[in-house]
Amino acid sequence: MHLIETRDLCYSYPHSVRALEGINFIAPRNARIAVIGSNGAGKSTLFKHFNGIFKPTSGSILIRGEPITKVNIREVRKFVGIVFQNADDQIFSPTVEQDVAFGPTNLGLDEETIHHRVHEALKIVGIEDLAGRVPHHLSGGEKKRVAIAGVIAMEPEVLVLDEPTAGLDPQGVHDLIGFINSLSKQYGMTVIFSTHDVSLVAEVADYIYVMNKGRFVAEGTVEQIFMQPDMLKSMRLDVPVLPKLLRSLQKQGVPVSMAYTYEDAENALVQAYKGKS
Amino acid sequence: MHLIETRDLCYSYPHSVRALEGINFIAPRNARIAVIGSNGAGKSTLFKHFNGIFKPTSGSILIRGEPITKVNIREVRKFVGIVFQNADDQIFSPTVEQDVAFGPTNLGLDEETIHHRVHEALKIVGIEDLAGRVPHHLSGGEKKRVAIAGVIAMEPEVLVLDEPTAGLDPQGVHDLIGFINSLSKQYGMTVIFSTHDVSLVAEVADYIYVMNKGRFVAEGTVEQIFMQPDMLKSMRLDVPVLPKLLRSLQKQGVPVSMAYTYEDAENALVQAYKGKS
Amino acid sequence: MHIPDAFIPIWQGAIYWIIALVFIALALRWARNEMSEEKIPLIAVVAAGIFALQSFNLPVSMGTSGHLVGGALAAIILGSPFAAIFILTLVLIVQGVLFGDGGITTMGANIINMGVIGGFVGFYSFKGLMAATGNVNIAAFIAAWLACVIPALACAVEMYFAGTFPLNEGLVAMGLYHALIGVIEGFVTVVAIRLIVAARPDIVDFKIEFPAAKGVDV
Amino acid sequence: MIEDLFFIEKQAYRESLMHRLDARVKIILAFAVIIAIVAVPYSIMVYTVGATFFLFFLILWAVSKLPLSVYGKRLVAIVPIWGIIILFQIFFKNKYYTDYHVLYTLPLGISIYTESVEFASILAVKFLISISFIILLSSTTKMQDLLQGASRLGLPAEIALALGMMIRYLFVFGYIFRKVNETLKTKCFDAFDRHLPYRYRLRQLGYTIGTMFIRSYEQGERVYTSMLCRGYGRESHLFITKKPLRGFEWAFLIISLTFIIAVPVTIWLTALRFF
Repeated sequence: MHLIETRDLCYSYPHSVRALEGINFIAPRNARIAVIGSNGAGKSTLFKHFNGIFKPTSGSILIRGEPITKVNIREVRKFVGIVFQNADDQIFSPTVEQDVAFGPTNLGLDEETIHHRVHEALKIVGIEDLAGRVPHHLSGGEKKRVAIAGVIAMEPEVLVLDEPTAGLDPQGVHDLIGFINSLSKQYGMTVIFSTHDVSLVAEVADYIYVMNKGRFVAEGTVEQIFMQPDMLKSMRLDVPVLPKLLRSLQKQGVPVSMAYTYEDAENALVQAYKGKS
Repeated sequence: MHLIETRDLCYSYPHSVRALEGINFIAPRNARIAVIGSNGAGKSTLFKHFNGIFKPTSGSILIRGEPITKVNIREVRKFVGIVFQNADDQIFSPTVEQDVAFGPTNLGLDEETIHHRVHEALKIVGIEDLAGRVPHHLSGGEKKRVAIAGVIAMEPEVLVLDEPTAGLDPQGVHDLIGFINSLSKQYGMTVIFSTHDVSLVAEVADYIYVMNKGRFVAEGTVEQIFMQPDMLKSMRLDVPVLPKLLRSLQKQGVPVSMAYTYEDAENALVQAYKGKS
Repeated sequence: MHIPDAFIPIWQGAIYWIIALVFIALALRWARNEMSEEKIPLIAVVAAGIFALQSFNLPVSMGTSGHLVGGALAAIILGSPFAAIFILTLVLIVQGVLFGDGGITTMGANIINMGVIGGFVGFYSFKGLMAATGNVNIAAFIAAWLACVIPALACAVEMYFAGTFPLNEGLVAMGLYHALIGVIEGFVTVVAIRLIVAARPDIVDFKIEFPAAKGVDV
Repeated sequence: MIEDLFFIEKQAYRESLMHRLDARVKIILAFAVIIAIVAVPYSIMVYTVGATFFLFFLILWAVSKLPLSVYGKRLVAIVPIWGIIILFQIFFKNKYYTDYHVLYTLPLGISIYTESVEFASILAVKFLISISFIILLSSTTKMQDLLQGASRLGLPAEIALALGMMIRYLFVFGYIFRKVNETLKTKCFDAFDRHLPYRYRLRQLGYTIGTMFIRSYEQGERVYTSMLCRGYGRESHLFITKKPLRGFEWAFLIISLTFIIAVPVTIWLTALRFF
C-alpha cells in the first residue's frame, strides 16, 4: 500500500481549462520525491489534491489506499502536511509560537502536549529561540522554517513542500537541503517537493517526476532523468551543467565516466586525465 | 562624469540600525553592473538611493555629477528607472497598456507620444500582444515584463533592476538575460541589477560589487570576483560551479586553464585532455 | 468621524455599545454560516487590507487630504452589509486601542455609524439603485456617497444627544464636509470596483457585464 | 496611519518595568481610567480628577522610560481634528448649563460664553486623559501581548482569532503599502501634483486602492487554504497559554484600581460637603 497514489487524476478549474491530465503518481514510504517543471506546469495544483483541498474532476486519489472522504479528511490533513510556496500565506498568527501551535490546537490536544510539540517542531527546524517573535520581523529563510515547523508540529508522515527554495539565497537553500534530508533520514518522513531548480534535485531526490502542461512527461531516478537533456530543455528547464559538460566531453572523445553530483564529476575528470597519462 | 556616483554613503532606517555603511559606487555610461549579496545585505536599500526615495544619512549621492534636490528630483526619476522585485507592487492599472502609460502620463507628455512610447516599450520587452490584457491574469514572467516596460516607457538612461530573476523559471531567466543585454547593446542603457544568483552574473555583468551587511566587501570584473571563491562562500553566496571545478582540477595536477563561462570551460577541458595525448 | 472618549456621556456610550454588540454577533453569525464556508479568515485579512488602503491620502482641495472609509466598497464586493460591520469593527478596535483614533467608551457609537449604518446604507442603496438603473457606476457612486454622508449625520445627531455639539451646526458642518468627501469616496469606490470586476469578476457579488471590458475608464 | 503603526511598534519593543508588566494589568488600568474620567459628570470636578490622573499618567510614563517626545508625537497625530471641535465649543450653548454669560462679542453676532469656555476646557481635560492612557497602553504593550491579554480577560475566541490575523496582516500590508508608494514615486506620480488633472489623479488612486483590495482578498483566500491544511474548523482558536499574574502585579493592579475609583469618588464627596 502506497502512502499516496493517484490514478489517472484529472482536474479542471471551474469554468477553465484542464489543469491536470491523467496523473499517475506514487509516494512510497520514506521516499524523497521531486516534481520538476516550469512555472504553471501544474505542480501546486497537483499537491493540493494530496490533502483534499482540491477534488479530482476524474480519476482518483488514494491516501494509504483509501479515497479522501468527509469522514477521513481531518485524518488525511494530519497525515499529509503541505508547506506552500509563500510563507506569508501560511503564518497567520501574531507570534511564531502561536502559529506553530495552530495545527496541534486543531487536533484537540491538551495545552501541555501542544506546548511540547511546538517546541519539538521549532527545535527540528532549528529556530527554538524565535518562539516569542512576531513573523514580520523574521527573514525569508526564518519564515520558511516557521512555516515548516507549523506543519511538522502536526506530525505528518508525508511532508509536501511547494517550491521550498523560492526566494532563498544560496546559504538558505543549502540549509534547507540538509534539513529535508534529515527529516527523511532521522524521522522516516516521506518528502515530496516541487522545484524548477534542477540542480537541486540530484542532492535531495530519490525519484523524479517531470511535469509539463498538467501532465507527467517523464519519471525516473536522477540518473534516468538527467540522461535526457533534450527532454529537460524542451520542458523549459535547465539541464544540469555537470552532466551536460561530461556528456559533451564524452562526445568529443574524452573518456570520462558519467556523474551527477559535484564530487563524482570531479573524480571522474581527474580519473579521465590520470588514466590517460 | 559618472551617471551615478555615491561617496561614503551611509544610511540608517529611522530609529534603527545602520543599513548601509561607507558605500562608494560608480555607474559609468553603457555599463552592466551587478550587485551581488545574500538576502538582507542591503542591495534594495542602496538602489532606493539612486532615485531619491531614500536620502543618505551621511555621505552623498551624485546623479550626473549633481546631488538630488527637490528641484531636480523629477529629472532624476526620469533619468534613473527602478524596477522593484515584486511585480505585483508595481502594476495597478486595469490593462497592460494603461499601466505602461502610467509613468509617461505623469511626466506630462502628450497622448501621441505616450502611445508611441508605450508600444515601443512593449515591443522591447516582447509583449506587444498583451497590450489589451488585464495584468492580473498574466503569469509571473509576463508581469515582470510589464513592470519593466512601465519603467522603460519613461525612457531612463539608467535601468535599475532589483532581483530581476526572482521567481522566474529557467526559461524566464534566459529570456531576461537576453533582454538585459540587448538594452545595453542596442539602446546604450546602463543596467544595474542585484541578484544572489552568482551563476547569472558571468553572462550579464561587466563589473561586480559584492555586498554584505550594508558594505561593499569586494568589487571588480567577473574574473577578479570569481577568482575569490572563499570570499564568495563567506558572503553566503554560491561559488560558480565551473570555475570551482577547474580550480580544483588544477590543484590536483590537471593542467587545465581557467574559464568562467560554460563554453570556455568545455574548450579548456578538451584542450587539457587533447594536449596531454 | 471617529468620536473620541469624553464626547459622549458614559451611559449613552454603553447603550451604543450594546446595540453594536448585537450587530457584531449577527456579523459573526454571517461570517460563520454564509455559503457554508468559514469567512472569518478572509474577512480578517481583508480588514487588514482595508486598514492599509485607508492610509492612501486622497487629495481634497488646497493641499488637504482625506481617505477612504471603504465600508461601502467591502459591502458591495463581498455582497453583505455584515461584511462591512465585521471589517469596520476590527478596524475600529485596532484604531481605537492602538492609535487612539476613536475612543473606547465611544467605540460602540463608531461601530454603529461606520460599520452598521455605513454597511447597510452602502449595501442596500447599491442594491436598490442597481435594480432601478442597472448602472454600476451610478449605483456604486451614490451608495458610497450615502455611506459617507449618512454616518456623518448620525454622528452629528449622537453628539447632539450627548450635548457636546449643537444639532443644526453639527448637521450642516458634518453634512457639508462629508458631502464633499463623499464625492471622492464615491468616485474612488467606483474606480476600484471596476478594476476589481475586471481582474476578479468571480469574487464580485453582483453579476454585471461591463459594455467594454477593455477600457475600464471612468 | 501605517507609518504610525511601525512607530508605535518600535516603542512597544523597548524595555522597562512598565513594558514588562502583564498586558492584562495595563488594559484594565487604562480602560478603568478612561471609564472613570468619562463617567465624571461634565463639571469642574473634572479638573481635579483630571489633574490627579494626569500626574498618575506622568509617573507611569516616567517608569516606562519612553521620551516625552514620543508622547508629544503621538498626541499631535490624534489631537488636531477634535482639538478644533473642542475649540468651537466656546461659541456654543449646551444643555449642561442653564445661564450663559457673554465673555466676548465678536462681529457677525458671534459670542463667546464663560460657561462654554469652561465646558470646552472640561472636554479637553477628559479627552486628554483618555488619549494619554491609550498612548501609554499601546506604547508599552506589544500588539500580540495586548491580544493575549485581552483573550485571557475573556475576549471571545473568534474575535481573538480574527484580530490576531488582522494584526499579523496589518504588517504584511504595511510593507506592501510602502512598496506601492515607492513605485508611485519612482513613476513620478504625486497625488497632490497640480500639473496632472484631478480626475486622473483620483482615478489612479482608485486603481491602486482596488489593487490593494484584490491583493488582500487573495491573501485571505490563500491563508484560508493554508489554514484548512492545518485542520482549521469551527472550533479553531488562537493558542493562548494560561498565565497567572505575579504577586506584585496583583498588588499594583488592586492599588491602582482602588486609586482610580477612589479619586473621583472622594472629590465628588468633598464637593457635596462644600456646596
